Amino acid sequence: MPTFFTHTLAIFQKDLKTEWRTKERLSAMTFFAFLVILIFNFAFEPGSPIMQSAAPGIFWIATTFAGLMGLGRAFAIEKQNDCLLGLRLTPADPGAIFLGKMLGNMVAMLLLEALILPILVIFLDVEVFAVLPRLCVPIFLGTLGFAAVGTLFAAMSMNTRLQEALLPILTLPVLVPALLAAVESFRGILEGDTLSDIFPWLKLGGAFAGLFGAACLLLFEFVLED
Amino acid sequence: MRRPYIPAFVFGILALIGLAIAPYMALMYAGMEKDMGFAQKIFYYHVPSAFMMYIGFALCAIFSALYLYKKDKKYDIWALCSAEVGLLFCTLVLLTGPIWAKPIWGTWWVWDAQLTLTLMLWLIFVAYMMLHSYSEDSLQSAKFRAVLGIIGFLDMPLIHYATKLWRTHHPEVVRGEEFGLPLDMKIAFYFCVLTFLMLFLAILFKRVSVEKAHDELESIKSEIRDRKAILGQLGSD
Amino acid sequence: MQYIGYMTAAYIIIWVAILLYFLNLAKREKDIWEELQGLRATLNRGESTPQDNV
Amino acid sequence: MNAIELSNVTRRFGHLTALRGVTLSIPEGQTFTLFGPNGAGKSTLLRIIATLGKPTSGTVHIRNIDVRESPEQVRTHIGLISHHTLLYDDLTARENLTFYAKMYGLKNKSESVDEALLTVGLADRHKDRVRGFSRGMKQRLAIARATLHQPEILLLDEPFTGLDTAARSLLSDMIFNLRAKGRTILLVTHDLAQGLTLSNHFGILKRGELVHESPTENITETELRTIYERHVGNLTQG
Repeated sequence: MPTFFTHTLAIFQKDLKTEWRTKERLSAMTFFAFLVILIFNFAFEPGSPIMQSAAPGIFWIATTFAGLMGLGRAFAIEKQNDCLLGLRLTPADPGAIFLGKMLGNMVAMLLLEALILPILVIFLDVEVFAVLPRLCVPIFLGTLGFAAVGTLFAAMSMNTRLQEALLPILTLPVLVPALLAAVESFRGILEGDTLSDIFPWLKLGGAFAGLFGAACLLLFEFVLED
Repeated sequence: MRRPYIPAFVFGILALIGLAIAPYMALMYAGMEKDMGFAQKIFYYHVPSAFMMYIGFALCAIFSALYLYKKDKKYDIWALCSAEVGLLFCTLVLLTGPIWAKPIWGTWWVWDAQLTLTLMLWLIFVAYMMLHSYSEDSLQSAKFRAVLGIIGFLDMPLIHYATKLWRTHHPEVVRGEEFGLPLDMKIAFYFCVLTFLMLFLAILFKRVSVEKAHDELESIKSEIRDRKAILGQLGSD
Repeated sequence: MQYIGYMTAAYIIIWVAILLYFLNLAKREKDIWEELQGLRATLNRGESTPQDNV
Repeated sequence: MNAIELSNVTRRFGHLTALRGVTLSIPEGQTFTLFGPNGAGKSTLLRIIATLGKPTSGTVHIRNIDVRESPEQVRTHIGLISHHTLLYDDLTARENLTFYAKMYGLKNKSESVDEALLTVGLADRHKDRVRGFSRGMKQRLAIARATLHQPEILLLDEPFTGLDTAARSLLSDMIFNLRAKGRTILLVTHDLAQGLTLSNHFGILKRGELVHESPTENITETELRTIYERHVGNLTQG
């Protein structure tokens, strides 16, 4: 099905180009995530062991909330001039539209994560860089699961009275397994675990991303149709 | 004009009979567990509630999938009602769980796999109900709810696995195992499960009949709007 | 009589919760039927004297 | 071959019936205007023809293709212009068109885009972001977007809403152009005068029913107004 991926790629490129041009989404997300980390520093004793053991949680809390903000924006762009209607008028499969938007969100999230990891190192004094290659695996899986569920629910919440306000209410409870897997993997790696030590968590993260990636791909059609 | 809804009535009678006998089964017939004492008796109501919660949410997922496939309003009604009744029993599980945990574990809330799963399901289906109330168009809301119902159901095994795995990092709490029990307790337990099933079905059928009446009301309202418009049309000629 | 208080509390909560739900359901049903009756009445009146355009 | 053929199309949204048994044939090359007050079901009808919604019952054929069976194929024959531009404000004119060219799977993307930009007179502004365009320019680009894949059928959903006089006359010129090229056009509007001059056939939709259908030949605006008012009621109300 090559046309399917042509459409996916076209939407993905379009989103990247828009983002590159304005940089409004990513900068707002990063700034927000930065503030979250900062607030945590005020809430707890900076540099204390508690902070270091809380680092994985703080990282994912910052990523999740900034990510939810970005997801809302991603569909606001499509709603602006009724662009989503334009997309639906093209011969593209709803699945391709979903995948394109999801990839765009995922790249935005990955960039955000790359930007806040150094902040984490500076503020919380955690040794992230030594284990970075290993760390990428659970972060990737967590982000994939988040982007899949988040993209579907963002498209839904845009059409309710609460708009973006409903997005965290819908997304967070469903996301619990993925977040738990991401946080626990992160913690394990910081404590010196290898990938095989945290394999059960990676399996969970992978299962979540795989299952919901597929389910959301199929269900997106019903969210789009009249 | 007010037609009795037969299944709700039949299951209601059965549930009432069961409920009249259930306290006897739980308190008198079943023996006393020596460590937990009366606290163990909470299980005869707590665990069947949990079963009914699962049945409710599973039915919601099945009817949701049917709705998306067939787009027939009646499946949406059944999905919505199953979710609501499932949520009722979910709430019961969450209320009675801590009451059992306090004397046995010494704390109201423990992040044990089962409790955490129940809490997450409660949150997901409360979100489901919010989606129902905050939607602008009922047809779209039905589709969105169906999507969430299916996602929530798929999430169940993952949440369960996640919290199980998570707990191994923390002191393991031993749960009262209700199945390796003496025969008298087992019989009492299954009696209560059956009674709760009747109760569940009675409430569900009742809830569906109310929702159908509501649906009928809405269609009569829109018919009246139509007629008024036609009459107004004739008047203006 | 170990923990009998907890058990009583749990049982009471279950029954109160189910009762409350049932009362709520009954109220919803009553409201629907009342509205339906009202509409039927206006509909019958509407047949003889045309309503204003809405 | 009829460009658009609807037979007994009914569309219900829950308890609301938006369309009741609409039967309509539009032959190729015809310019058909659909009049009707707000809430008559005009947009619903247009969205069904554009494959965005499925009819509850009845069949829709676009160029003999069943909309229910192969909506993707139908979409390549259809272009839609609405009062929204369907354009991305932060992309340039060229990028917008190139994106849609990719989505429609066009073979000669850059040539088609060049040609489309030239036709709507935006060739010199192709590198500028749409955000900075005037309403008229945006509407021209929207027309270029809708006609990029050379659709045989054009659907126009209240395209004049929010346009100034200059943009309006430009748009009607473009519609005449497309009409001259033999395109089938379905225009939905409640502007009687505008619809009458542009089309050679018209219909009136009222509360989901097609209550009138006839050619526009020999019909003056006053006559049209009388017909419309007879079916729909006093015009000043709507």
